[in-house]
Amino acid sequence: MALLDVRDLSIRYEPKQRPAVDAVDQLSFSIDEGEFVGLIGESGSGKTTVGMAVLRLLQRPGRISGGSITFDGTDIAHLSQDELRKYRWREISTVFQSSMNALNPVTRVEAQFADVIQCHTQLRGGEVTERIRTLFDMVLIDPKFMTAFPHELSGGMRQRINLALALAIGPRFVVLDEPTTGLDVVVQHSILENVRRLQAELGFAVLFISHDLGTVLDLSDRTMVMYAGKLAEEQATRQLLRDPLHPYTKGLLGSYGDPRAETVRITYVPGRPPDLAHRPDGCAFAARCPERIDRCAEIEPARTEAGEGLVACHVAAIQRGADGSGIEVGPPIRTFAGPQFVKSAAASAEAARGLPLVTVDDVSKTYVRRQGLRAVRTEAVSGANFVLHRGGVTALVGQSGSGKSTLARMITGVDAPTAGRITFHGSDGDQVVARMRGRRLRSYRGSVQMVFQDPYSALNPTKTLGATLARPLINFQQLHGSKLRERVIELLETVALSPGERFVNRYPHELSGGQRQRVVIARALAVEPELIVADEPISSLDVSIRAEVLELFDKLVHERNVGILYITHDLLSARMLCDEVVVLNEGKVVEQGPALDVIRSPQDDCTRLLLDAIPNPFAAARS
Amino acid sequence: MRYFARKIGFFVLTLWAVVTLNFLIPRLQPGDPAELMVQNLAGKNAQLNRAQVEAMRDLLGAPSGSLFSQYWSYLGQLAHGDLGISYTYFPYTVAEVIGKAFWWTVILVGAVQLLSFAIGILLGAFAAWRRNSRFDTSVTVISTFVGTLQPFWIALLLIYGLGYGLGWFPTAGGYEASTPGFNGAFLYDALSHAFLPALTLMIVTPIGWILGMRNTMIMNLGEDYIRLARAKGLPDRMIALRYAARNALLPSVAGFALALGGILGGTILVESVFDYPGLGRLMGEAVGIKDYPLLQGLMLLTAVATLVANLIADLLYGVLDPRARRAAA
Amino acid sequence: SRVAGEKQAQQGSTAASGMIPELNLSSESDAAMGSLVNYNPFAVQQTVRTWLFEPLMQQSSLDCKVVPWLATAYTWESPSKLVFTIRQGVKWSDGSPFTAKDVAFTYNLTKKYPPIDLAGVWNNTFGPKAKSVTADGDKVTFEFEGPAATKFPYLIGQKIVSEKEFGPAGDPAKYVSKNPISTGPFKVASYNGRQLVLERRPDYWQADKVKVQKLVLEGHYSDNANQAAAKLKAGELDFYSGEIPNPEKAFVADDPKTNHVWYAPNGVTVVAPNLTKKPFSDVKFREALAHGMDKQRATEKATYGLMKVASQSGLPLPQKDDMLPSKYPADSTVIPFDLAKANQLLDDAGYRKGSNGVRQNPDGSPIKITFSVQAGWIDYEAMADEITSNFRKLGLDITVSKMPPEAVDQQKKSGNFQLMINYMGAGCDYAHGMGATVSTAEIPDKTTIKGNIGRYSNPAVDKAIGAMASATDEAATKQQVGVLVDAMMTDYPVLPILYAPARAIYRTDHAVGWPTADDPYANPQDQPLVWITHLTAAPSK
Amino acid sequence: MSTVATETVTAPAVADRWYRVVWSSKKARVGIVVVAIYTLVALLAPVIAPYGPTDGSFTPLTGPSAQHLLGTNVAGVDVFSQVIYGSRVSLIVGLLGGLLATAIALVIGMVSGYAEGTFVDDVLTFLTNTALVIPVLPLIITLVAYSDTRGIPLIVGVIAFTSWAGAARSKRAQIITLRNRDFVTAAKFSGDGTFRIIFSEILPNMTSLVAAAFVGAATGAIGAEAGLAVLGLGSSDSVSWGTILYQADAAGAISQGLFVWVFVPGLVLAILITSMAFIIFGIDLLSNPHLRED
Ligand SMILES: Nc1ncnc2c1ncn2[C@@H]1O[C@H](COP(=O)(O)OP(=O)(O)OP(=O)(O)O)[C@@H](O)[C@H]1O
Ligand SMILES: Nc1ncnc2c1ncn2[C@@H]1O[C@H](COP(=O)(O)OP(=O)(O)OP(=O)(O)O)[C@@H](O)[C@H]1O
Ligand SMILES: [Mg+2]
Ligand SMILES: [Mg+2]
Repeated sequence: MALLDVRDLSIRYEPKQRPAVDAVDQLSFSIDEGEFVGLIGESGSGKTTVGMAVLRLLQRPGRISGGSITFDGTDIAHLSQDELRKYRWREISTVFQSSMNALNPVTRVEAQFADVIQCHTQLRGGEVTERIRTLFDMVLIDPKFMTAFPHELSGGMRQRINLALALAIGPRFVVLDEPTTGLDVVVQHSILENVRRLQAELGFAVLFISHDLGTVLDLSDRTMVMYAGKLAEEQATRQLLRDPLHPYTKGLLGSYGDPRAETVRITYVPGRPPDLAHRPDGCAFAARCPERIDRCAEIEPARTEAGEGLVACHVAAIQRGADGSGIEVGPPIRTFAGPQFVKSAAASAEAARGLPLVTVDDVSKTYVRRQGLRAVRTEAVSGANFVLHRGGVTALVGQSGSGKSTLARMITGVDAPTAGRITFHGSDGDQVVARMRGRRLRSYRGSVQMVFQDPYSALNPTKTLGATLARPLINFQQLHGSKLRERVIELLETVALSPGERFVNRYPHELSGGQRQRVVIARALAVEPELIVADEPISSLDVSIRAEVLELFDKLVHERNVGILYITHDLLSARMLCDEVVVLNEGKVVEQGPALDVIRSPQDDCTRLLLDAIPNPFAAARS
Repeated sequence: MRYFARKIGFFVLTLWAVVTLNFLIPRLQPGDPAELMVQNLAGKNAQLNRAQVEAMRDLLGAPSGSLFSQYWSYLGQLAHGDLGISYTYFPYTVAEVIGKAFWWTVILVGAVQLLSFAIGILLGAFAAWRRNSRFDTSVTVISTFVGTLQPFWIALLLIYGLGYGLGWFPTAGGYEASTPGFNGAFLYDALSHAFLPALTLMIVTPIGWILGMRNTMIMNLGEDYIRLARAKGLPDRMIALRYAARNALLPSVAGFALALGGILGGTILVESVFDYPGLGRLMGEAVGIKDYPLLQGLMLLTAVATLVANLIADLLYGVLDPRARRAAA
Repeated sequence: SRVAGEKQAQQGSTAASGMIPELNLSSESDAAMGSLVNYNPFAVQQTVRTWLFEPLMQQSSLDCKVVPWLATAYTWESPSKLVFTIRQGVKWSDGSPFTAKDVAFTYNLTKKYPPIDLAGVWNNTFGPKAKSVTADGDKVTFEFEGPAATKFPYLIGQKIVSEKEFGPAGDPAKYVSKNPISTGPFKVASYNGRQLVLERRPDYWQADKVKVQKLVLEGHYSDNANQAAAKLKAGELDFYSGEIPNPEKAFVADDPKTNHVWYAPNGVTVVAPNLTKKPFSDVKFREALAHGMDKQRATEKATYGLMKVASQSGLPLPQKDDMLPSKYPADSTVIPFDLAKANQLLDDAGYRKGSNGVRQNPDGSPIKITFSVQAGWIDYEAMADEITSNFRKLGLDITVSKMPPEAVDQQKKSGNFQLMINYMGAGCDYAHGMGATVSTAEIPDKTTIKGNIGRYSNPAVDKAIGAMASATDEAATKQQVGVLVDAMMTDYPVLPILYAPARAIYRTDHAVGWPTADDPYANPQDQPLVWITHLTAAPSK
Repeated sequence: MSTVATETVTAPAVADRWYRVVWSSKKARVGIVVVAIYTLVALLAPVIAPYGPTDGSFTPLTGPSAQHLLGTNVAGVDVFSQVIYGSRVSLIVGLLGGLLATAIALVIGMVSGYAEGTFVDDVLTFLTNTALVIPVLPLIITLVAYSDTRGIPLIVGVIAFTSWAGAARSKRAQIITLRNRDFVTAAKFSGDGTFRIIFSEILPNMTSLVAAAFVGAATGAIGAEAGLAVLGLGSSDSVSWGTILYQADAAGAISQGLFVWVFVPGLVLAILITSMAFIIFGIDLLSNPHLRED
């Protein structure tokens, strides 16, 4: 019998003032003891929601509206919180999507282990400490950090500690919800390696939720693909790579590529996910599906066994002979038949060189922090030199803490450099960014926009998306009334938040992580700037929307001659989008040059490290 | 180091401003202390005995010299820790007079503040924890209602209900027949006298803590670490107290330090109604009779207490919130 | 209640001896005083004011009879020379004999230290200052720089202290007396900072008259009338002379057999118009106002009907009937409330109503009156409210302005007001009691409040007041007082409303013999030493 | 793609209007209704009250009766009518005093917090700390004593002027934690001015704090007005619940058995302030959209 068996699970969000959303619709799956199952899917497709439901942590207005969740033979979907307690952590534990913020900020890490250990086991006193020490060793963190407060640890450490915490009392099942978002590839890599190793050692089952195809495919035994609140496909991972069944899966797989390749092709799934408050008849993906047949728009495909997996697709079922209707469709194709985003080596090399837009000249930034009586200086950026061009994209890559965001803040005039100067070559002459004040700074902001790294804090929780997006339009483009509203909706649609009407009046907390990030992007696009400084703009997006956003940026560069500073640790996207790469390490520019050159023949160890950390499921699958 | 120098600089600057205001405010008030005091002794329905007024003026030593020179000598006095001699309690010094009243207020109001803080925090935390439950509704409704009653009104109610009506508690004074000292009889005496004033204050003070705590706690309950704590299967009580309440407590604690600083000024009315021998009553009297030196002394005391509490609140915040340790310290 | 119960038990054991085991009174020092003990009778705050030190003589403001106390007799050898005969056989509380030298010492001490000269012996306050005070045998002689009869009531009130205690004490104002040497009927038994217990002195010079074994003084209720009422009702206070609103209802009604109240007429509460301002400068206008005040209703509201309406003569009647010049029959001096007459008088004087129904000055300028009253003095407020509404009925545009008492004082000094309520003394020193209200010398200046806030000035009156200084006998005094009464009756410098009370709110379940309206042998508020010698144990039920 | 485009969006939701959000809370609803009733009573006082608020033509100190529901006071004024008229002063003082104090606190606290670390902040913090520390009572007495006309505006002003500091301090602390959030920087990028950022972006995140401070200030103002009245510093010719209360106390109402005289004004006062506090529960929903769902 399966350890976890989810049958026909439906989850509804029922906000008081708005129509209800069926975030998850009649979902069924099961996970066996010791199995590592990946859950991927489009941003906003309901992955987090499913995870929360399994943990029974849904918050209002969300509720389980149907189906069952059977854990080890007991239906936990309807247990009271008290009854649930005996399952919690002992049986099911978790690492949250935003696990950096999941530790109690005011108690020492040790205590947060101790309480759960003492609560669920017989261990006391020295044994507890011993156990924590073992756990720290397990996730490769020096046990001296046991007595630290969460904020004293780096993001990566916190995530690892969360992992250790999840395993503290040997659960049988762990839900990992995007445990590594926001971390750089290097750290991400090491954490996930850890997970896999421990899982093999300890034999717990894992539901691994992620939008990051590469890592999911790299790690999991079996992969489930979600689309619009339903499971589109479910297969053993190796098989999925070899023979994806659902067109959407093909689309996702196609959006992965090797940055070092001569020509990189990335497919993306055009169109918009359906409005969950009004599910279309038939297949939810039909509207975007290049392989669709007439039936798709009318009859909702059932989950059928096809090939070696389960799929909810008429075409796949017919192709695999799992459907007796006898409709003619061609043989199965492995790749997504839709549009592609292609970057050849040649295209990368001949990148257009526009006029300089911003010159970063020997810029340094030192933060001074107070620790008791001592002043601690952090050299976040030191002596950085580079130029941003009109109509050119520069990637700024580097590990976490290397000073990328700091540079972004200085270029946009939010912070001033402690040394050096940043010059903006605008239409009315050169200006030093740090010296701009008042009206000038305001007009600078009309031409330079920033996409913030953390989508959780970049949106005002008290404002609807409509209100947030309206501000730049009112301020810089003097739009009002129905024009304003139209443009706001248009912007939402641009970043694949559709239908726009459905989103204008939502509050940030009603969005999934990826949806928030898209709002932040939309806001930066609103004023049609000359320079966009995008700080990890796609970290929380699924590959498909990621590709679409990249394409959007690309279009801006080519059609409007916009300059972009693209901050990332993802070299694949850097390759797709950028002409030039600047590699930052510990505040210093260690390498810069044309994108392809840097990626193909990295000169610095740091660059190499970043490249090596990129997961490559295809390599494994092909071998 | 610069940071501390700055802090201390600010402290001194504020202190100076307060001392100056202390000096000016009483002097700006109309009324002649000598006349007022004689009138006070004789009763309002009596003709002022002018000989007595003259004598009183001589006695008090009417302030002489320009305002500026008075100010200088006042500063000089303060620098020597000399608060002057009270008009009303002549020849006792202000320090002695305040000293007599000090502990009464500190113990009464201090205990009340501590208690109502504890009660308020607990009730607020539980109300937030069971948000929208019947408990929450009754706690918020009842505490809001009683908390908005005028203390003076409650005092009347208590005096006539529990004091004279039922005869359970004495209604005036700090003690009665026993001799002050550390002995059972006196403690009993003092406690029974403190009961009604304390109860009055207890009714009105917790509301702020309840609502404040409830508010921050509700905010915190949405945080991920609470969700994680739930996922951990910890007992509700532990989540509520160690996770949610512990975090929500921070702003309240800083507020509490300030409230403690305010103890010395805040109970004029209640102390007067209960004839309680504390600082609030003394302040009320000093204002009424224009006992400048006493008034100045009391104001200075209040101000310094508040300033120090302010400082402590800052520091406390650093201790309680590890995050603030580096940001604020 | 608890306390009362204990007391009853004690009483049972001692009542047989005819003694009163214990009386409870309110504290005479502020509660905040705490254990800041000071028995020094010259101190601003005294732990006890009444029961330790005694004066030479006592004079009731009600009838002006002089009761010999530490002095047995006095004679004016000339208007500027006064001789007292000092009582023999009086003992200080430490056992040493009290002598004339102590008396002379006390008065000379006030000379040396002007801040304690509360009787004004050594300055010109109530008459010319003294030249010397000397003791000789049992006589103490005062010599003044001029006729000083008006100084007498103040002078005899000086509490006498012993040379033994105060000789070495230095500046008496700064001296803290913790072990007082006094002549009074009680001495300190214990004080715990709150409760002062005084016990009867068996060696007191008239110990046979003092039946009270023990006095317990506790609680200060000056701004807490409710508490006082409750304590009285509960039997935890035997006597209270502070203010209790509506004592008949709040206290007496509770148990009319034991609970009593007597408000003795002590002075006159008057409406004081500012005579320097139009239209009050016009005597006809003032006369009209005097007829337009509903004094009866004012006393009902301000004193719950306990006080009588006052006579325009300025004398408290009927106590001082004998001072009234014979041309004024006693009952004719109380001006009745008569709106018609008041209106008639105003019309006749030319204060006609304008088109808006509001009266104007004869010259046609508008009249706008502000009545200044001390906020928080509820009896004053009540009177002001009533009188204002009366005056409105006369067609006058008048409003009440309630302001802090200090602000009212300020107006008294500056003369920047129109109408006010004021207190007119009715003591035995007519020159400075009643006289203070009409004497030119008593017009306030910028720094000092004096009695004549209306700024009335009349040479005849001034002359009469001057003459009183040498009027050492009653007939002479009466003649001069007549001049003042005349001024009051014809010039209306102030408009009396009612008599201000000297209060006695008391219980008779422990002690009887309190001064009453029927037996007004003492001013209950000012002469506790007198009534304490009249009290006897209540007959047991 | 076309299918999506043609899909109609039924009932395009309207943005939540703030008043609708507030109204959606049951407690806030009760509060609003009660405050509305009070306002109505205040406006219609001459219609509702049987007699004038200063009409002293009745027998003083009578208990409740058919003619005088709450009896009469020392001056022979109908207490019921006083209570009705008193709602005017108390409402005005409470609302205006609360508003003014909150406004001062808001401007000073917000600006100083937003400008933390600058000279402006130093000056404002100094001001706040000083104001926090000087004892209010003597200051009020001095301020009021120096003004000739002692009308409601003065009282309101004085109360507001002496009571803003604590709230300003807490607002400063709060804004410091909000000011560094990315959404504030984002607002700058959206071209919003400093003023707009403070009051339109940051303020809504603090509405519950502000509202709580307002109720605190309003309560304080009503209490202070009453306190001033007893010190003789109140408005000279208007009746408020505070003055009624203190008159009742000064006249020893309770010892005379005139209980309603004391209880009713105290009660109506508490009910008013409680309902204002209830409105906060609705306002909480504004700054915390999360809470709207339950
Ligand atoms: N409180 C809410 N009210 C209404 N709709 C909500 C609410 N919370 C989430 N949703 C909607 O439910 C859907 C599923 O959200 P969920 O967070 O599960 O997505 P996800 O798959 O985890 O996406 P991501 O990869 O971006 O994190 C989204 O369309 C989201 O807009
Ligand atoms: N306000 C600040 N005060 C003190 N130190 C800071 C501050 N902001 C950043 N730093 C430090 O400066 C360094 C660079 O930080 P920055 O945010 O620029 O890194 P990053 O490259 O953007 O990292 P990530 O990929 O995690 O976003 C880090 O060590 C960080 O701790
Ligand atoms: Mg998610
Ligand atoms: Mg960054």
